[in-house]
Amino acid sequence: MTETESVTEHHMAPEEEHEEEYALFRQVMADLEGDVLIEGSYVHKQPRRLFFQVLPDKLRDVVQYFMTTHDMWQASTLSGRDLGDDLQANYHFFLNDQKIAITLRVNVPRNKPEYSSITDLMPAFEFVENELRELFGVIPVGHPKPRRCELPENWPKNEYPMRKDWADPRGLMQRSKTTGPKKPEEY
Amino acid sequence: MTESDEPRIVIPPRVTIPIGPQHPALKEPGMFKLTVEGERIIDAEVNIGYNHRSIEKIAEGRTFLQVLYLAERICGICSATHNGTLAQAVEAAAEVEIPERAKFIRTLTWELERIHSHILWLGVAFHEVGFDTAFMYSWRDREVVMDLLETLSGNRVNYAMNTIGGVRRDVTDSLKETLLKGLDKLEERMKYYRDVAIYEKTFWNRVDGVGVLPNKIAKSHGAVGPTGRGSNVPTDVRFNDPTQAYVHLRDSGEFEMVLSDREDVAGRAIVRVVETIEAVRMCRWLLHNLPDGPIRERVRPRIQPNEVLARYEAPRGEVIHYLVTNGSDKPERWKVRAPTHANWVSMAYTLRGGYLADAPIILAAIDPCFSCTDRVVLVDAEDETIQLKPLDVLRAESNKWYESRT
Amino acid sequence: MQGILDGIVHILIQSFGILVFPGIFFISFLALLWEWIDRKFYARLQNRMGPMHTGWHGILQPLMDFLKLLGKEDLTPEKADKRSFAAVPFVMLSLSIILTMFLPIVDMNPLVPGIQGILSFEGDVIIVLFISTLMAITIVLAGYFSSNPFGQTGAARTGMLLISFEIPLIISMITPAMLTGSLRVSTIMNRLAGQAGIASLPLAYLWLLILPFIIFIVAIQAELERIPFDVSHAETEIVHGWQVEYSGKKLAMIHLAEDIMLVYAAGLAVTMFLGGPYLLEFIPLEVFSVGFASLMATTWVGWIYYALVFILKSVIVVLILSNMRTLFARWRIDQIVRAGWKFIVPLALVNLMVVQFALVYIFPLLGVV
Amino acid sequence: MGFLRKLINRARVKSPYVFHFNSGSCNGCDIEIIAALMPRLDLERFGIKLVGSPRHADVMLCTGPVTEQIKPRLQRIYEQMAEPKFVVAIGSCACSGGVFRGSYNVLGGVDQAIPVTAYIPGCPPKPSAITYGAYKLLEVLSEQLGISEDVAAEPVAEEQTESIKEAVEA
Repeated sequence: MTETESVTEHHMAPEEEHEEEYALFRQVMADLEGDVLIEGSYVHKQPRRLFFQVLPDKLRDVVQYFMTTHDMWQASTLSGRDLGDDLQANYHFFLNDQKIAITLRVNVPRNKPEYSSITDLMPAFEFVENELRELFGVIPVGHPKPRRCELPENWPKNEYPMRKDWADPRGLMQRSKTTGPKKPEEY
Repeated sequence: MTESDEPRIVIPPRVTIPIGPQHPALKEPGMFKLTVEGERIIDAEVNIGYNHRSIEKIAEGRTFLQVLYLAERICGICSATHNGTLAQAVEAAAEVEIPERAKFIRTLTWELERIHSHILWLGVAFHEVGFDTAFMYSWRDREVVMDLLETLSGNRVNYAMNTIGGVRRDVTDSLKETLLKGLDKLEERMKYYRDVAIYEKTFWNRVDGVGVLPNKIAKSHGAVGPTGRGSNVPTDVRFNDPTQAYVHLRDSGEFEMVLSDREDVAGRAIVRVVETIEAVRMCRWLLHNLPDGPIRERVRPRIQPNEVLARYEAPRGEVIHYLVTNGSDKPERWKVRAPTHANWVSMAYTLRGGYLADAPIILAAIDPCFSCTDRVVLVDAEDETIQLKPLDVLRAESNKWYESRT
Repeated sequence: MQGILDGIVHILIQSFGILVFPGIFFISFLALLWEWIDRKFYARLQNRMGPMHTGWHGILQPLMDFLKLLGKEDLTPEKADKRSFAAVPFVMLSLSIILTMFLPIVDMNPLVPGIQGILSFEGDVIIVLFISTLMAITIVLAGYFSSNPFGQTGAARTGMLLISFEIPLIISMITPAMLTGSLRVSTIMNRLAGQAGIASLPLAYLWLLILPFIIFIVAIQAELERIPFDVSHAETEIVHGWQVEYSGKKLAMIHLAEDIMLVYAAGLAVTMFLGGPYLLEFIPLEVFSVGFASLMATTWVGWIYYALVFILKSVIVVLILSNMRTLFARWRIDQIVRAGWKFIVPLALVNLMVVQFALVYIFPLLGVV
Repeated sequence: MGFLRKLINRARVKSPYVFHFNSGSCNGCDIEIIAALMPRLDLERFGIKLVGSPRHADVMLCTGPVTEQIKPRLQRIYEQMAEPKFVVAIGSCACSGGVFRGSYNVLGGVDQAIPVTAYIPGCPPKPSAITYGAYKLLEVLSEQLGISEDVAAEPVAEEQTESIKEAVEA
């Protein structure tokens, strides 16, 4: 993926028909000046979707702000992304009162993919943060229960299969294409 | 016998009981380590990942249309859910508006699926508490809705109704009649099961006050779907963030979110049963108000770069598809969050302090769906053939066949 | 000489009785038949067909299950106590067979008036109750010897069932004993049925048997560990409970022992409350009754007749027990214990008091003795 | 002994206890297996009974591609079963890996982990297909075990011809 594409991925919404979203967006941007980057934060064309780019060390503050100010309790999920140089964690929330889905994004550098976990604030993220650590190698520091979640027990430590550059060193993807029964002694 | 000076306190031994990965209460692999003292559960630990099929990774190598079929196979029970939600996500990314009729038919499939899934759950719940007669009866009546789905889509489980830009099959007038007739029967039967679930004393005793999930905990632990609604948490995407024909359903004012403040398994059961009756009414409304028009819109295979968060209320709760496109015909990143995944955390909470005998019904109460949870993504239509041939061989053979024809 | 010959004939008849006709073979046959009836009735009530393709309407299905299990590999888990683990199925099977020996099915001994069981002596009610308790204890041992968490949980639950439902079972069986003034199964049955030269009881006494019969049916369902009391081998909770580690021949024996226990349970209900294998004798025609009974007692026609009546009555009890299985959800163990101690046991005690009161005060007052 | 052996062989065909194992399937096949045991088709007609413990089972019904993590469990449970034992792969995924081929966590087909006796393809196979597959398995088993005068075949064949007749008449 090239630089230009990653920019055009953001489809800003027009002001009309998105008044509620813009009102919330402006309020948040004003309240969180310094914690949230303007670049990467926008109101999406799809109705009721807001995206915020958060600084990695400010994530806990931002989540706490949303929880206190906007009564945000519905934690949806967390999805990882591989952007090339950076790895990204997308926290998806839903504000039940305004009925708006917000996404908080954290970019962490590939060589030191760490940021502080928010599982102690919102227990709902226990499994997904573990999953992010396993599949992308992004480490939520301070996670209360770090453990194996999705991958098999014998999975090597330094392999993160969802990263784009994971090249399947052990031929696992090819192996799954074999068919037909084995000989009795091979089992 | 000598009398000891100090009274000894006897603590029952702590036994760790593994439930799973294979256990008759779970039709799917998942592992719950329950630490029990006598019959009381002291601690519960959820261990998943037995079903991890790396669907998200496979999807990155497939085109959108292929991923659509793969999405269907994330979960066999809510196949229309993932299939439809992905189609919705791709349409949103391509910024295409699909015809009204397609929206209605898509919603109809979803609601019929909800009926089938809830009856399935009801049967499983009866089975978990050893009420096999009601289990058999409810699954017998589930065949009615399975038949309706089969006549509608041609398949019993993986419906493949949705495609990018609309739906694949139309609802004819005669089919409409059949559906309406079947819905009448279903409504009658569901009212009967509602009464069974509420007034059958032995069943009620097993679910009343069991697996209590207080409203506050449900909120902080992110419970969704009937699990959350059974604890009076108003999370229902159909009303909070409607898409497709749900906008019309909500605007018609005839339907409301089903909530229960019982906070236990009984509450979840009631929410599910009442929701099924609501779903039958919704189906009927959709059929009566079905607009005319085309059922499909053409969408170009290459989707512009975009990022989309598609949500839908599956039978088990909120499904989220986070789709990032990059201008090619393959997804850049596709994340699926199935509802069960959100309910694990709260379930471990509800297990603690309960009886061992209640563990199966508590587990079943969230309607766990491990296959949704342990992520997957990808599909080969050719593999549906019966022969056990590698894909490459098949491809070579098909090439030869075409060569021989020309 | 004549005495010795008589003795040999007596021994032959006795051993035929023990081994073949009302004994082991016949009981095993009934056990498999009862299982078929149970399964079939259960399936029909659930809108299914049940076994269909093994013999006539699947009548050979239980036999085939048994034979198949006999032909399977016998596995013993590593951690289990090997000898005890292997011994338990044999103990269960033999105990259950001994239990059925006490049931009076046909007239084995023409010298004694009335129908007697193969084993019959004064005070055998106590032995029967003792052995049926022993059965439950064997099950507890079976669970513990398998060294499996599910097995041990199942064993503990069987113990809980034992302490809460054995007492109402015993009390419910005391009522017929009190009414007849005997602790011998055969005498109780003969007196209740008013047969074999023993003075018959007034009909008013029979009203007192209704409540203990209901208690008995509930308690025996718990003794047999069937729904709603199947906590100790609940499939969805603890897999198969105490049976989880058994396979092959041992499992076949356990299944057979369970089926024989069903024969015993139904037979005991028939014997203690429903008048045993007597049917036509209830018709209050003195001449007919006496002549009929003496005819039946002396010929082989009598054996077949009594066996058929016994089967008929037992089937009714089996159907009642099967019906109970379909009607309820499984109870939780604490609910069972609570129901047992809060409801069934007090009911049984009240019943005991009512019977005693009626026997001592009310019946003499009314003039029925 | 020949007679007894024959009897036991027939008993094997007549009363298979099945045991259901999900090795990473999408649930579709699982619910269809349960549906086959339900009133409409009722596999118990053939003496098939669903049991919960591998120790009691004769036939293991496997659904789904075998994931890396479930593989050791699958093999262990297969070892726990008592001889003679059979494995039936139900659904496309269990037969060959199905749509999940190319995944890093899937072995592709149950036969990659344990020997399989019968394959029932379909995504998912209909309950009637599962019933038919189970019946076919019994038929093949009865042939293998040397009971050529198959008793299981007759009533089913009659029923089928009857239903075909009815369909033709209607």
